[in-house]
Amino acid sequence: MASANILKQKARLSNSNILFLIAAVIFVLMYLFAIISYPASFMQFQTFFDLFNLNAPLLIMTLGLCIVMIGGGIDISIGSVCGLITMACAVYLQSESGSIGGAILIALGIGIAFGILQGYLIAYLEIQPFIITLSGLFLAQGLLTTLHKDPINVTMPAFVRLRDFEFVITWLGTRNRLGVFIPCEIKPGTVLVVILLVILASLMKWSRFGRNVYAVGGNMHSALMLGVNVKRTIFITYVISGLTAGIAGFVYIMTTGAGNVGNAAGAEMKAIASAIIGGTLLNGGVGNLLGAPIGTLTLLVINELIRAAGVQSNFQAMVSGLLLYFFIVLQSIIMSLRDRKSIKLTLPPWLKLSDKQQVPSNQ
Amino acid sequence: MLSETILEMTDISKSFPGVKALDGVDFKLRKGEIHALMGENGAGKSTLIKVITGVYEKDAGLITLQGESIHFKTPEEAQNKGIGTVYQEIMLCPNLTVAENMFIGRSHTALVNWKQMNEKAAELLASLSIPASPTQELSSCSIAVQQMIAIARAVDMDCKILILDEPTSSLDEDEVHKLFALMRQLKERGVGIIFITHFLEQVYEISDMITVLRNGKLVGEYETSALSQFDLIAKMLGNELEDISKLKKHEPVASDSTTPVFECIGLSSSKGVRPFNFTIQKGEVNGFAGLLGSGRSESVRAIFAADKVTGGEVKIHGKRVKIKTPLQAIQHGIGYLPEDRKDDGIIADLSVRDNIILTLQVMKGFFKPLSLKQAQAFAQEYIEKLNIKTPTPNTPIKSLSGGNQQKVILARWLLTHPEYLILDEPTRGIDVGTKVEIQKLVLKLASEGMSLTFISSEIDEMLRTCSHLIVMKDRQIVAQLRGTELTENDVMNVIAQGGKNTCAK
Amino acid sequence: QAQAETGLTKVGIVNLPPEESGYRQANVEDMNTVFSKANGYDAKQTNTMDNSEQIAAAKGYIRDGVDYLLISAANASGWDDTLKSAKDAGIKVILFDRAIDTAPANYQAALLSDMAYEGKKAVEWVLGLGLPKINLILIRGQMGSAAEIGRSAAVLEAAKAGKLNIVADGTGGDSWSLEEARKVVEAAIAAGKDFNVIYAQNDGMAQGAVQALQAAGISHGKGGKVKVIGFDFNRFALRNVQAGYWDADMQCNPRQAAEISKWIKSGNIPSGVIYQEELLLTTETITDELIDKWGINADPGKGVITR
Amino acid sequence: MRKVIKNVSHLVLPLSVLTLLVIINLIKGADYFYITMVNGALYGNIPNILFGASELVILSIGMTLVTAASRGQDISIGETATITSAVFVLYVLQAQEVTLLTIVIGFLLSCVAGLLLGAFNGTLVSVFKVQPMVASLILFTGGRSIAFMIDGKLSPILANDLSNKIGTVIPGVPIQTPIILTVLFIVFVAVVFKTTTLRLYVESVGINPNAARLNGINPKKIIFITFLIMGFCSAVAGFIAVNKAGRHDSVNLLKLIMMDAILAVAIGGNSLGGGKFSISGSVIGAYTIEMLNRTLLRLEIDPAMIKVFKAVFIIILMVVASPVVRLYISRTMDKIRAWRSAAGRAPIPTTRAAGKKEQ
Ligand SMILES: Nc1ncnc2c1ncn2[C@@H]1O[C@H](COP(=O)(O)OP(=O)(O)OP(=O)(O)O)[C@@H](O)[C@H]1O
Ligand SMILES: Nc1ncnc2c1ncn2[C@@H]1O[C@H](COP(=O)(O)OP(=O)(O)OP(=O)(O)O)[C@@H](O)[C@H]1O
Ligand SMILES: [Mg+2]
Ligand SMILES: [Mg+2]
Repeated sequence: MASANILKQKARLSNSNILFLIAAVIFVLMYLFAIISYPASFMQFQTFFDLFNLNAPLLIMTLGLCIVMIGGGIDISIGSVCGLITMACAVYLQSESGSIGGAILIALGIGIAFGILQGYLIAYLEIQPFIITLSGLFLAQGLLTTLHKDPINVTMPAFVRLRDFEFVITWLGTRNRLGVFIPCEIKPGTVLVVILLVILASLMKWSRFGRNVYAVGGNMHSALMLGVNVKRTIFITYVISGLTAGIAGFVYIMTTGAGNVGNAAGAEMKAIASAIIGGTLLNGGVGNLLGAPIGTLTLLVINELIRAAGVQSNFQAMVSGLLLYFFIVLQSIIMSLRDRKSIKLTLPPWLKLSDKQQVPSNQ
Repeated sequence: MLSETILEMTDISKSFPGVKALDGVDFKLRKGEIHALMGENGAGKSTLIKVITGVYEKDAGLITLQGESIHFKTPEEAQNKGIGTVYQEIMLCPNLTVAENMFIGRSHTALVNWKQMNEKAAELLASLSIPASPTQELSSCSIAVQQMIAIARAVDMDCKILILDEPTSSLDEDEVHKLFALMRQLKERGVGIIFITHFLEQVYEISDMITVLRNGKLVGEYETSALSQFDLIAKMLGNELEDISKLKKHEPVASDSTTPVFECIGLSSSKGVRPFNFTIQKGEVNGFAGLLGSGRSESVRAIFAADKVTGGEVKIHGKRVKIKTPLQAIQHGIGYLPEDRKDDGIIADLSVRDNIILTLQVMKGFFKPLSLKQAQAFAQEYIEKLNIKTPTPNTPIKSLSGGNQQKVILARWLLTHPEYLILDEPTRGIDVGTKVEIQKLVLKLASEGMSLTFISSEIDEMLRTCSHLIVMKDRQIVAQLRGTELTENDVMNVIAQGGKNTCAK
Repeated sequence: QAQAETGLTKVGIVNLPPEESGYRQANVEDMNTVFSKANGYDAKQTNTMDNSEQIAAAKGYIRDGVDYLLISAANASGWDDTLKSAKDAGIKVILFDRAIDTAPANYQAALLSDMAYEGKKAVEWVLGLGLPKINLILIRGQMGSAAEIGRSAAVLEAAKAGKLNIVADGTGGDSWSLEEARKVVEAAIAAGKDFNVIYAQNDGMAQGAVQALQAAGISHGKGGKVKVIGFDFNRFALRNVQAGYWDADMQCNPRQAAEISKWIKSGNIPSGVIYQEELLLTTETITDELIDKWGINADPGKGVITR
Repeated sequence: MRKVIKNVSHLVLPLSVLTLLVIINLIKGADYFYITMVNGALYGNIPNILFGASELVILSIGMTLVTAASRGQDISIGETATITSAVFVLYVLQAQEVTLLTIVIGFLLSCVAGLLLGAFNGTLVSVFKVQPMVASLILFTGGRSIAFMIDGKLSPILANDLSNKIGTVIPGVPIQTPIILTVLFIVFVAVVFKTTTLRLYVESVGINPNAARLNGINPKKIIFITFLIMGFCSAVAGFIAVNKAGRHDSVNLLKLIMMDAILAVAIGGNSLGGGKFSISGSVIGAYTIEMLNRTLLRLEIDPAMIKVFKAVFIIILMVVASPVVRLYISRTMDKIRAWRSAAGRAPIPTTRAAGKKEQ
């Protein structure tokens, strides 16, 4: 009788949602700033679509990585696995027996194989993920050079057609330097990004597995006690991340049409940065898949800003670091203001990913 | 009278490095029975539970569930077989919502139906009148609420066996009664319940059978009605306990007119306590009384600057001082034993020794490390003084039983010899014997001139030790009661009336 | 068009970042100094190692409507689409330093370093040393990089033909690391390998190899037991050659900007691929003028050797 | 004996990994430990390993502390070292005559630079609560171009006699200078740990910052300090590296070394999630990595495949040393013993396997 009325309910946003919200708002502000400062470049829709068209592999990898990170792990092998896959596909497609279906199978197969191997070692043998996925990174890079080290341009006609395929939006576009109208183009990879985003975000939100990942990332020991199959959950997160690396690998070669040692090199660092900027914590348990692409886009817009501003070569890296710095500090200041309750942030219910409708507690 | 056995454990043994936590223990649970598991801190109760549910693998022995031999490898398997458990350290996921915490690991459908889950959770919360919303993140709930949620979760399971390891340690009387009503219902349904607690009254109120463990060995199984409280204690401790009623309060050494050791005026903190005034004299023991969530902990946290202090001034021996961080509080001779042992108290992976000397070390300073020998000596001294059960001072504190961890934290503060020591629920999860020891210790320290604040969810404990009770309601001090002859009724009355008058007896 | 407004020629340069190598530092600097406002250019340069970022930058320049697009590609492939839209917009594309694997019609001209040529020239020198038997330690750069492929090919070919013998085959890793190169040679020494030539695919790794020889007390350079060749024409390397501490260095010329600028200014842009002439200098052929003219990076001064 | 075993129990992982590597090397050839004198200095595999690993050892010490306190890793250490050594070179090269004093002042200046950079990362992590990997991502991105600017866009050469001695040997001293410097550094660190409460503070903060704060430790300050130490370690590593190379190379100096440093910390048996740490473990881990790299060369693996072998080696080593496999082995041993004693042989005392799931 006594305690029920003591406390009013605080409708507080969960960390996952707040971080996502911050990332989204800052991104939008940054894009607006970019449009105002460099309208020539940013007013064009193609600029926006190209962010996706050209970076679909990175976006896809980030999604898988995000899931691993929410589960409290890390996967730094993804970039190299993606690179390995482009080479494997290229070698296969250029061979006598090459076919697109086969290449897709190879891509997914390699990705999943890496996922299974790493997932098993991390989940069931309890070895630290950093060590294992760093070995995975070495393994993929080594296999790549062992397999083939010169660049291969795939010339198989069917594949070239696939590579050049794009959805054209005829009513949207811009005029180029000579005044010719260029319609907007969307690559299949972009469509795939959207599809995967929807699937994986739903998976994390509405599947038992997804919730288990959050539980394991939040507190592995508690999750175990609550009856979550911790090992299997961790295992699956790595398999998913392997799978997305596989898909990313295929999308990569579908975009560039070539196998090359340098493909997707260093993508893991970018993916980690994207995930974190998008509001996923490295410690696990907090994150939002919708934030992942926002993180990536933020990094990419920073690049485009630097280009459009014509920053001098030697300062580009510094400026990019500086912009990153502002972004990060801003994010952190907003977080701490919110902890001090000096500002209130709420998210429209349809955007909330981890706590859905407010069911009033009937007291 | 005795019905069919559902769980039988024979000759269970389990060792950890340096301790034999269980040594040939037998245990039997019958259908529709509430079976209390009793024993001192470190007797092996929690270990026995964890052996059943597959958290630990037993070294030897046999467990049968309804005649079928079982060997769980993970808690998940135990749960699937109809064993619901609330562990001593609340085991929930802080980053999930309340509803999720109640249902995670239980459903076997691939998809989560949020709407249905939230509704079910809301129902369950309402039926137990737990003041939490299903969609709230768990980390924003107080420990008591978390504990209730853990219980709700276990109770809701369609289980054959329910295991409750000290579920009542942070609940107030009301909640305890609700819980008991629920346990009785389940009992009717034929669920076997294992119940661990250090509150003897609760044992006598609810249980049918008692099994007593001592030092990892089985002492015996008794029918509750046939075992007197005195005998039970004797069985648990292996010797007889002094009469608690002999405890006598000491009046403050100095009279009220002298400057108080500690005084605060209009103190408030970021956690939302209303500005409050408060003084304590040399050698005085006072206490904060109030219901769950009334802001007792928050007030003392504000005194210690454990939360961000947002206003008010503090005087020590009449001199204004600035206390903005716990370090400053410590340097001004204030000590604080937090209520949340796991999150605020222990440094889990560090040894018992390091946990004991931690604060002393901080006071000594960065460039004056204690030598290993000194540290060892201090640790040894307090391990003996407080009778802490640990294989060695070098053992990580996390492998101690809950009660013994609490004693380590207490030792940590005693070692710093504070002028003013705040104890927030120091007796939580502590066995009867030690509880008395702690109360005696409090009085002894006071008689030596230390000022103490003693908070306990058991009012009689406070009545026995405190000569000044500060009653809180809705995060506000509503009354200050003084006098050596306070009774529980006085306090309850004040709380019920909302404390319009400040009376002194 | 753009030229009309400002009087400056608008140029977009897509290049690798200076962080990539000493060669690239010089290359980027060269581009910056030649394509400056003072020389009548309105140039922007984007430096990134990532293929998709490079393509994004190129597309950005196309949208900006530059007059010339200069590209040194991180990856040889994946550019077709971009090059076509440049062509559609009437932008002249000139490739520099690195080739792109595409139809020659897709770009105007290419001024390239020929890594295979460098390798061939260096191996010729090795074969021409007149050693009774060539036991060579091959220290490669980043596996699969254009330079590594080109510079290794000639050695591997010669080994296959039985003209020389590779006793140890190692790599300086992804960072062309001095330390790693040193380890390769140390391992060969520890294994008791008999070798008389070190073929290190850049100057830094050659330096690491020489450090290993020094520590093991093995003589090298002019009159020494082991002949050492490096690549890139860092001035410190050339000084080492001059002092007879090393034996030879093969050029990889990062200065394409002046030539390209000449083309643009004259309005007479050749079409197709043009390779830059590159030098190999030995203790005999090296001179102060050549060091001054062709060397890159800091000059330690005459007679100063690095260890 | 028992006591010794107890004291090294946290080193089981790194030591067993190291032992495995030694065994592999000895199988390949018994001459592995041979040491000779060349030009008055010791020469052989062991001195080479000690020499080669100097920077990594120093960096992994700093990394251990950062990891322990902040529960994350600093990925900008290579870049920090590059900047600090650029400062060092800048100072030394402007001097008319390079004396010991010049070197010392240069070194001190580079330490100041290291501390500043450490403070930069540390502020982000402690005050702004940015995760260490992201905080250090900033310097990781921009660091090398800063160094490049300090270098005046050239790769300056450090061709003085003193630098030479620091990078190689001092005549008359039979041990290479970087090895001596590393040992001195380790001793210095040991003294710091002996005379301060750093370990207790860092571990407390890493395990439970809340509790640490309530006991008077300022977690922010401690995390900040670990980043300062990291900056100092980077400066020392950069100093050794640049003197070894004799040339400042803002492009490649200690590039990607953070991967190895983190790996060293992990192989050293430390959790990358922070908390209790073992410096000695990390140091052994660092030497292990150096040894692994050299073992691969000793086995004469095709350079195209060298990373494959490196990966396979690490995986095998980690699997063999993983807690699960160790537990399994000790269980099996127990069973064999039980079976043997049941078969009537002399009873052998059993070692009991510890509870497996309790962390
Ligand atoms: N994971 C562990 N590692 C090592 N020792 C342990 C571990 N868990 C428990 N112990 C030891 O086993 C003994 C029994 O502990 P247990 O937690 O079962 O006691 P308990 O009866 O539940 O006590 P309390 O009433 O204080 O909770 C104690 O001595 C404890 O130190
Ligand atoms: N029933 C509750 N539901 C939700 N939040 C609660 C509840 N009780 C307490 N809290 C919150 O948790 C904190 C607990 O307050 P505090 O710990 O000071 O109370 P207390 O009187 O010490 O009670 P307790 O017995 O829980 O220690 C406060 O921030 C309060 O808002
Ligand atoms: Mg217990
Ligand atoms: Mg409380």
